[in-house]
Amino acid sequence: MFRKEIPLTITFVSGVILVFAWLLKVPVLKQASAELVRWNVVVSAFAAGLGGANLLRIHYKRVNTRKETWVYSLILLVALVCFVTLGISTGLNGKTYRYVWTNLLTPLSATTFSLNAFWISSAAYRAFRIKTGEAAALAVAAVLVMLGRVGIGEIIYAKMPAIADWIIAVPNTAGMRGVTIGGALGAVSVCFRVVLGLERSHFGGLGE
Amino acid sequence: MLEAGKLFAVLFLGAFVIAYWVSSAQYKKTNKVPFRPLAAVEAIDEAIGRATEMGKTVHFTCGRGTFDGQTFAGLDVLRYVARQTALRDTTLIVTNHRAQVHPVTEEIVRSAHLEVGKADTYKPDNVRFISEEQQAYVQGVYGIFEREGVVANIMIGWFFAEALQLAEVAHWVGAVQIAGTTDPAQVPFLAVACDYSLIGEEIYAAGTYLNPDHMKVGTLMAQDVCKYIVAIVSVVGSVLITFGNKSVLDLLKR
Amino acid sequence: MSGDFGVWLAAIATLAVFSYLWKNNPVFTLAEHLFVALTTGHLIVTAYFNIKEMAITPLIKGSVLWIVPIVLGILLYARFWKNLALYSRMPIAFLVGVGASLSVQGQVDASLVRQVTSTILPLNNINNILVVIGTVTSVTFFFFTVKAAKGPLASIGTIGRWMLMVAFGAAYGNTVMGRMSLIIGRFGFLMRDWLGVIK
Amino acid sequence: MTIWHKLERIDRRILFVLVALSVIWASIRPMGLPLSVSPYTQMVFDQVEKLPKDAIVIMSPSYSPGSEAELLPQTQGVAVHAMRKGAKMLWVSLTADAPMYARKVMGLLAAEFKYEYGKDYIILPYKANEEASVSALGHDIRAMYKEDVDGKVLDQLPLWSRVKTIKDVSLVLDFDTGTTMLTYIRLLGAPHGVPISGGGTGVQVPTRAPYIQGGQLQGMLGGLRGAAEYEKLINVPGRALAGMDAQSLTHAVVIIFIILGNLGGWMIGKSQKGGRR
Repeated sequence: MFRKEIPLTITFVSGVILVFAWLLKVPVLKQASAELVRWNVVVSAFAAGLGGANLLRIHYKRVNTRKETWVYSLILLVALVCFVTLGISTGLNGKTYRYVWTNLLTPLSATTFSLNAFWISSAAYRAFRIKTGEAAALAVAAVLVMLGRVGIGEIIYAKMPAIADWIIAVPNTAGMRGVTIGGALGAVSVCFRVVLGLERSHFGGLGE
Repeated sequence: MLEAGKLFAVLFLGAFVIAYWVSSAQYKKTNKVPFRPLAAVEAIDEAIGRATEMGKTVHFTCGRGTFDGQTFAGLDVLRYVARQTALRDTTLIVTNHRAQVHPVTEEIVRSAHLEVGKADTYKPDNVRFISEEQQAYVQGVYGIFEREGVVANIMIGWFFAEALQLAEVAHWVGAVQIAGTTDPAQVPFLAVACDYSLIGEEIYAAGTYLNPDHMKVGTLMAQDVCKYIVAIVSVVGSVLITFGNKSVLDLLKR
Repeated sequence: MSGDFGVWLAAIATLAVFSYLWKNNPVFTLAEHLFVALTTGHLIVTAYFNIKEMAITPLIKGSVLWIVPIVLGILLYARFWKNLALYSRMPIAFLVGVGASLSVQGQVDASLVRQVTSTILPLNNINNILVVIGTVTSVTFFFFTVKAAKGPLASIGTIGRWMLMVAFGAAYGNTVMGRMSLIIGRFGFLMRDWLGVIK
Repeated sequence: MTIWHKLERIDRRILFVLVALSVIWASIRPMGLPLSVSPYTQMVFDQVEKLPKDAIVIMSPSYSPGSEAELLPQTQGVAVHAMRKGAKMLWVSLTADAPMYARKVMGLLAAEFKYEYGKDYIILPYKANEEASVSALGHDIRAMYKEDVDGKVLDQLPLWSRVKTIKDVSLVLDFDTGTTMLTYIRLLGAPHGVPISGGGTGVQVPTRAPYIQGGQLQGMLGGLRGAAEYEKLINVPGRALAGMDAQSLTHAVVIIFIILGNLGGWMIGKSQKGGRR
């Protein structure tokens, strides 16, 4: 029962309450749904510990078996434990906590993200090869919009920003809308199966 | 009783359910549907085969979503990938961005091993939570790409900027890539940087192609019916409004 | 050049990540492990305070219902004990139910009804006509359960594909700028705050 | 290997070095290339411009350090404008870093505009789970928050007494890199009729265009350019305007590489065809 019936019922009931609360003007349902959504925040928060536990286990094992990268794993473990202890004892606004945040996490995150500037350049270089008509459409649209976005494009041709804006506003809007609508249909379809318990991939097939 | 602006949603969902009902019953009887071939789906076997031959690793991720449609689509594909890799004794590393999705992927990989009778080859350490911070997740996956011999990279789910970050680096380490998302901002990057991409709604079809049953095929056919509805409503609505008749627009807003 | 230790730390972290552009190296690997550790640490700390403030405090103050999500949350950990593992399906089932339902609401409201509404345009100028045709053809590009079409339906599919290609190219080109902004920001930090060579 | 083969397969690191050099060069010697204002930027400006005095706006800096290069200048530009109009600000935090940016922006600007904490602006704490948080904001904002980011009881702050429901908010300005703006549109804009505007990265502009045309989103700033345009509109030149020159150079490098790659490919294709004949 705990394998199948109860989990499927929980999914069904919570899902259906939310869907009806969304569609109908029934105050009780609205309250229930708001409550469920708040619970969701709390249950999700509990999941954080699962992630932490997984990291701890994998890296503890590596240190224990002296696998190649074990030194890094040791550093990871120490940093994780220290940071959690620090955070819980001094709070998110603790001085040292903020210091690590600002001077280590912020630059690490910002710089890793900024590598994207290089990736987008190299991907454009290797992939925008005009071999078919469709590939040409892709590459030409990309180059025109790039030119329209920067001053250099305006020097080449004063109407470049207008061209770029038109490509974004008309063909791009239409194409992306197709993707968005299709995506919505797919999401409705899979969620329909999930709420009704027809789709059980997320329980690994319920171990049946 | 009905919330304002929800009439169309209700009618639409109703049409979806009816279309599902009819189509799945029909499929149950005939067991035949002319699926449009999707190269990216066919490439999944190829990519896993390549990893098997080389004795290397397959990497899978279902992205950064919590439990939403795209994540479910990714999990559905994972079920197939996990079964195939288990069958062929190929290493599969699953990385997770969301702590809440992590236990679910673990369960899928574990039961895939059970299903094909290879419980002994299941390694829980190959399903990994990395980080809920986007860039830390990216770096963690880079580490796996670099150190664990990834030759096939499958990414299906909700992706943001990391779509390109992962795809481009996977390309460098020499991995075949199959990726898909419905986020319109990221679809272009996957389409450009990956060997095979699933565009938008195709990610939902992928799971049905790989693990077909009458319920999934039914919903897939219902999706197609809904696309006809969308097309007809848009065209008829536009033609009517050109002549000053707003009835379709009003219906949508009721 | 800056004399602040924090700035130096940030600069070293920045350079460690940039070093990956050349190739993978031990400094980058170190940064990777630290980064994963600290962000997951932060996740746990945030979760701790969220649980405390959102659930435990109201529970103590008498909102008894909060016991439900707390119990569900704790049950997530049942999976670590073989004979209890099944119970951990309940919280997952809850998260799945709420998540799937929120997903439907969002998709139907914002991505479906609104997008269709926005597509209904008076066909009295070329842009509107293109948007309607483009949207319809790109939606029909996604048919799955029909055989490869011939005749008019095939050409609709072709227009749809072209629409998508132009859309993707445009979106790609439009993003380059945002990505470049990121290195402008990082280089700005290195040159301004660390080295002090620009203002 | 001919020159065409080389052009077709240039080592990515050469491209990387050139992109990096372009940024460094433009930062040291800015050129001041021209810049026009896009309609979407103008829409955001108009929304803020028409705010009545003492209107309450939600400012929501929903980004993380990775994208602050683009979004912080946007937030700053819009905040300057809103403060000129005398708008009261509720800084809502949907990401863990949001309070940091709220503090950063107000730290820079509060004194200049004589803004007082609690009276003119409040910084609300971060709550995990964006969907749930925004939904709760719409349903019952007062139940959602009891304390501010520093744990002060909100009921003691004068501005908070003016906030009864979400209807008291005239405008939501979200600066996001992911989904928060869509979440606002879906869970605040659609059900409660609060206008949503703000900014995002350049990537998001095309995907948000349908929402702007559909009237669900009141314009948006796109990336650094959007920030630069806003700086131009409010006449406060800052970092964003300076960064636009670097943009021009790096874009030129990428386009030249695309052309070179294609040139190599074509020439190789041509010679192979010739050979077969």
